Amino acid sequence: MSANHGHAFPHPPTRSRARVLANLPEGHGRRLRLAVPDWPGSQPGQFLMLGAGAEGGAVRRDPLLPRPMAVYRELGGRGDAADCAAGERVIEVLFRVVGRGTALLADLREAERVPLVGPLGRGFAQVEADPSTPDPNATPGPASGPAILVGGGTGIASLYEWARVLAARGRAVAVLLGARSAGDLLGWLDFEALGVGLIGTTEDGSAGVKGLVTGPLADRLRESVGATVYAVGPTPMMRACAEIAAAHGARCYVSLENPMACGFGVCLGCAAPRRAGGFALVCRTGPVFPAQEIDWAGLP
Amino acid sequence: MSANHGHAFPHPPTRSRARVLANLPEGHGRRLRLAVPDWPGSQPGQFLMLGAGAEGGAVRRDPLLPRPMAVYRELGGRGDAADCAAGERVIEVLFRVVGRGTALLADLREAERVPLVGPLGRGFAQVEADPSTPDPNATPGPASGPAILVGGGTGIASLYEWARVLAARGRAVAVLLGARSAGDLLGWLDFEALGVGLIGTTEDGSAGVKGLVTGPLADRLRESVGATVYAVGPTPMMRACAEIAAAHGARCYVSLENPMACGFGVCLGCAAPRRAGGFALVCRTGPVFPAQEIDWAGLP
Amino acid sequence: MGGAAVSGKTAVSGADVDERVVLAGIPLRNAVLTASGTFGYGTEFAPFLDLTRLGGFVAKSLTLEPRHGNPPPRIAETPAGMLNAISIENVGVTAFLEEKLPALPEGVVVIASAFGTEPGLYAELVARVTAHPRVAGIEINASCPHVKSGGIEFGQDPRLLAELVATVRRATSRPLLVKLSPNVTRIADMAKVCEAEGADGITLINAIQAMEVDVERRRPVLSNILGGLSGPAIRPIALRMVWQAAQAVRIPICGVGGITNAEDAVKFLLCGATAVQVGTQNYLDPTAAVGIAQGIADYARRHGFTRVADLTGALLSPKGQ
Amino acid sequence: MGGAAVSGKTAVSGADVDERVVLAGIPLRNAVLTASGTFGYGTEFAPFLDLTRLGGFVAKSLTLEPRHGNPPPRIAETPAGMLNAISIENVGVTAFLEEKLPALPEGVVVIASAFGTEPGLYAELVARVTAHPRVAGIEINASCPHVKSGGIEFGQDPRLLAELVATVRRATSRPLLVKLSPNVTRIADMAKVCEAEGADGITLINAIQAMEVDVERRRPVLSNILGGLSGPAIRPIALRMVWQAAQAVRIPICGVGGITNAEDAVKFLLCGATAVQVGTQNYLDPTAAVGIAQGIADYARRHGFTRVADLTGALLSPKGQ
Ligand SMILES: Cc1cc2nc3c(=O)[nH]c(=O)nc-3n(C[C@H](O)[C@H](O)[C@H](O)COP(=O)(O)OP(=O)(O)OC[C@H]3O[C@@H](n4cnc5c(N)ncnc54)[C@H](O)[C@@H]3O)c2cc1C
Ligand SMILES: Cc1cc2nc3c(=O)[nH]c(=O)nc-3n(C[C@H](O)[C@H](O)[C@H](O)COP(=O)(O)OP(=O)(O)OC[C@H]3O[C@@H](n4cnc5c(N)ncnc54)[C@H](O)[C@@H]3O)c2cc1C
Ligand SMILES: Cc1cc2nc3c(=O)[nH]c(=O)nc-3n(C[C@H](O)[C@H](O)[C@H](O)COP(=O)(O)O)c2cc1C
Ligand SMILES: Cc1cc2nc3c(=O)[nH]c(=O)nc-3n(C[C@H](O)[C@H](O)[C@H](O)COP(=O)(O)O)c2cc1C
Ligand code: FES
Ligand code: FES
Repeated sequence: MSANHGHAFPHPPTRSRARVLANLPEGHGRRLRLAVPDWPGSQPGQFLMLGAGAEGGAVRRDPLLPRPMAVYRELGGRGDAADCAAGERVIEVLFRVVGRGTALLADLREAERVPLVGPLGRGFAQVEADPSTPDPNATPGPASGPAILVGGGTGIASLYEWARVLAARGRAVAVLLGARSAGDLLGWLDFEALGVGLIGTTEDGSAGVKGLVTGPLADRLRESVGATVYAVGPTPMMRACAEIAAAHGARCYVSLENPMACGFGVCLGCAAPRRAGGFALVCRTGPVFPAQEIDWAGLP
Repeated sequence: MSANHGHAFPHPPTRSRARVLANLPEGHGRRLRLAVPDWPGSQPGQFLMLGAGAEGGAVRRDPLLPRPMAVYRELGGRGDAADCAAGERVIEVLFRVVGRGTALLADLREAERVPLVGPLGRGFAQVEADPSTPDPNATPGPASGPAILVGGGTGIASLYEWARVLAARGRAVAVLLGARSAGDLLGWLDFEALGVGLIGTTEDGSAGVKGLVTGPLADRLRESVGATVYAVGPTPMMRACAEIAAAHGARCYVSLENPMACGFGVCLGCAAPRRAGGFALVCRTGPVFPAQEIDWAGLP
Repeated sequence: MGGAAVSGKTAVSGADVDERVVLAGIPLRNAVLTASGTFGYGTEFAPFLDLTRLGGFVAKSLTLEPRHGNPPPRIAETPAGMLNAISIENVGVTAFLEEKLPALPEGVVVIASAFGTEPGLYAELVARVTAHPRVAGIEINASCPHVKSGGIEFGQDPRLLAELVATVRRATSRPLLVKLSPNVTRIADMAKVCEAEGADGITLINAIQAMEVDVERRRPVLSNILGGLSGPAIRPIALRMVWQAAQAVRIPICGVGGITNAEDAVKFLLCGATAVQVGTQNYLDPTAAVGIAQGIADYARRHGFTRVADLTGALLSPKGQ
Repeated sequence: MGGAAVSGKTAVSGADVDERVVLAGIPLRNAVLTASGTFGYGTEFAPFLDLTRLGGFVAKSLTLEPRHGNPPPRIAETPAGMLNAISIENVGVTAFLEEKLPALPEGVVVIASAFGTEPGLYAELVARVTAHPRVAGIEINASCPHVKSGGIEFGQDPRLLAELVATVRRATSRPLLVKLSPNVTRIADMAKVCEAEGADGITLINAIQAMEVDVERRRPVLSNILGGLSGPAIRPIALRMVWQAAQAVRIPICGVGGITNAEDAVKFLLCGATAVQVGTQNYLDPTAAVGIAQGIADYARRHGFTRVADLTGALLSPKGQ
């Protein structure tokens, strides 16, 4: 059921027609740079809903629904590729083509418009400060120990801003990025530029350590005291991270990627089962959740 | 009911994925140049079915149906804008944006693909040689007197090849093109280059004679003996042309533009009421018809 | 095929056209409401639009007790549409009256939607809602297509429907709309039942029962197997049912199903609807309803109507064009 | 939402997968037929494909006498779909048997479709068609949604339907499919009637009754006002009905409605269809059916099925993923 969180929208979301500044290949994925009119700024871990394809010469009603995408980066008032009109702000989205919607996003060309609603959901800081279910094992409120950010596949896109903010706050930050192969380590150079501890793993060994990202996570947790894990990626990966964190007594937050129709808490389509029973709306109470809140077996 | 004409397909139609060579503004309309694999060549007055928009990164099921368009010009094995692969032939289509399908066609970009089925229907020569209902007032078979081609709006696009062929055959050809204003006289320069007698009319007087194209038609018919009128344009215009032709004892052919789903005689959606009762399929028995066959009042 | 776009042709505002309509006794500032289950409890849309600019909204269907819905997946995308199998997840009538309604700004027209597994439960809920001054009217959801022991039976069986409407009617004197199931052989028969049992109006249609399959997993996409189809795909079916019902009854009809823009909305009005509800389109564009109301007024002006209310049933016959 | 694309992943041909299915006693070389009213009399497609590569085709519905259809407009485009109100325009059974059938190449599986306003007229037509050796089977169209005195009553009323099927059954010993109307409350009940009265199989669904309006003219787009909705928009509804009917009867089901590619077709097979029919998609791509058959074989191979026939009903439950 939709809990009515007073803080659900740190910045109230807006609906706008984003302008495509650039749509660049990014390894096996794409990097989409958008100028968004009236973008109010987002919190690390928030997302947006992007129309499935450009607003062309005519309305096309198929595919119908917008697609949720993490706000990868906020570039502020100015992009690399083009200047910005007054009131526009520049953000980036990283994605992979997995179906029709993302294929149409990959087709977007410079200067085309795409409908956008956002920022949406509750980011890392907000959930940490006000988890929907207080973690009985931990003091609520912002964590202060080392932060271990674990990204798998396109989940990487949800972590960049959080890594940046934590590093700026002076937290010890380690970023562990895992993917199938080198081309799937989206955003790698941006993370490198942050100057945080960065480890990459690939399943095929084409870059970084060969294997799953959970290996380095366990290593790190053995070495750290009072660490908090922030894991975003495929469900099995997040579940494994949550178990490893629990085994080491570390707090763990995850960010779920259930299919969504609206993104702002009204269709009730994105429900995730809670361990305590009932459901939480991923788009509204999440997408970030304390890992122990999630009934992993009940996720599709 | 679909008459089963042995000559329905002078060249059997093919289904292919046409390649966009150019999509150029043409007055208030567009000129689309396509490289069509396996295009067998068409007869003047035939048409094709074009998918409503490019084959993009993903199938989009809305708008659903292909759009009928006259084959404006055959450019043979080579276009102005790009070279052609083996087996491809270049054709042009002229159109105006009137709804979603044509808006998406206007969005087509160079190198994009668009599904195409054609050539379809029976052209002028074929209907003249084998009208579905023999004209009791005229000897069947190709006409020999002066040819007066009357085009209104986008109907102009159906006449260029016919004008070219007739002129090449040595027939006396007059082309009368009418439109709302100068920018709607699509293909004007191409017609000029044919060296046929050419008169333009515009409703706003921005080019040629101010007024409707039916004025010059009546003038011509008064001066000609044994003329045949070929009129393509909005229904009221064709109906008026047919009446003027009949008043002068001239034969008249028209080309109807009923909405179509298939274009090759199976959906039965394009039926036009016959004066003799029953219906004719515009896509199969037409689109060219002897004007006196049509029950004008029964057209939508 | 289809007409030209409706909106954007006139720069003039709708001030000269009277946009007001009266739906089942509820005065609305314009003919555009938002549909139950697609507009939450209203407050979710406050960041996007001024709620008082809506004709009104129908809140998520309520049950007497708070209710959890189906396990995920609950939604699936289909050609020009979507499936849902939420199963009337809601906060319950108490939280609705005590928390949700008071959170709404003054001047917002709220229609409560009632759901239950027995007529008596509907009636109890309706009685509670009736007492609240902020509730402008009540819509009973006789049509939820995916709760096994719920709405589908009421809306599909004329006798059950008659019993339901009669029971609820006794429980309230407030404007009462019955939202019908589209999964029936003859919608006109169901509309007549509602009229005979004293409903003030009819809302149609709810989502159409449908199914989607994930071929890679070889499983139904929805945990519930079946779900309700909504969105543009169903618009021609909804339009047909509104037209058929409008031929059969005199009580007002609220048209719902696949409305994405003013042109779509006008079609429902012309076919006999007094007002419309925007559903799935709210997910794509949370500001949609306000623009649609404006576009209807523009259409009315361009076609020489001084009152939007006069568009209701103003369809001409197909002959004599 | 939706699975990945089915076709194009394997370069290997379908030779190792047995593509044959038996539909209502008719052996087919593959599971893909084309639907009545969308494939003419077959010859229209000869320029585009080798007709013998189809599982088969269902010819345009026939009446005893040649029949003119409705005045234009007869079609309209709708979101991801189209409306038609053709009204069973056809050459009549005599011309079909004497001109259309002989024009087809050897080896094409032809299913004749019968239509009539009374059971006796259906039976008379079916008896005539039965005698022709080129007719592999008969589909009776109990479902045409736009002829006032025609199909809609048979397919919508269980008693009328029983009488129709029983009467036609007595007139032929050839494979008999009944094509049902989707405009009913419970499709499973109608399927059971067909099974009880001796039909060899069921085809579903026909187009869904619907309507479109031209707001600029303020008129229905179709001269007939109502028409049948077909195309991708209706696929989730068709799939649901096939699944419901498959739960209710043991006779084979031929699935139709919105199929555009192999993935769509596989969904119908998994839900319990023995074969499928491609309809509206033929207008967009007259070669579609052959590619779909190939794509089904590819799917079967990738999923470890050696026979396409084994896909029928191979849907797993939504739980235990
Ligand atoms: C809060 C949130 C943030 C996200 N951020 C990103 C991001 O930054 N970058 C990115 O690439 N993707 C992100 N996703 C996932 C992205 O939304 C999906 O990949 C996308 O919606 C798929 O759309 P499609 O039309 O291409 O695929 P579809 O045709 O809809 O589906 C294709 C395949 O993808 C699967 N799929 C569909 N939706 C999802 C989903 N929500 N999550 C996972 N798999 C899905 C389907 O089951 C199917 O197998 C995010 C999702 C959520 C909910
Ligand atoms: C044989 C034939 C040849 C044609 N040749 C050409 C051509 O060479 N150039 C060209 O520009 N157009 C041509 N047309 C007309 C063209 O097909 C339509 O303009 C087009 O299909 C409209 O599609 P749309 O999606 O843009 O408009 P829609 O949204 O489908 O319709 C927009 C408006 O156009 C009207 N309309 C729809 N279909 C037609 C139609 N077939 N004829 C007239 N009005 C229609 C509608 O009633 C509506 O008012 C031809 C039509 C036929 C049948
Ligand atoms: C996710 C979702 C949830 C819905 N929940 C309800 C509901 O609780 N009560 C109800 O009467 N209708 C509900 N509906 C149906 C809508 O109110 C509406 O009747 C239907 O979606 C058709 O309109 P549309 O095509 O504009 O969406 C729901 C629809 C959707 C998509
Ligand atoms: C233009 C048109 C004409 C049709 N004519 C018939 C018909 O004569 N007999 C019949 O049984 N079905 C007829 N149908 C229905 C189709 O066979 C099919 O059941 C329906 O279109 C759904 O399938 P689809 O979505 O793949 O088109 C017709 C459909 C269309 C679009
Ligand atoms: S996507 Fe979460 S409620 Fe709609
Ligand atoms: S368009 Fe003429 S029969 Fe289909």
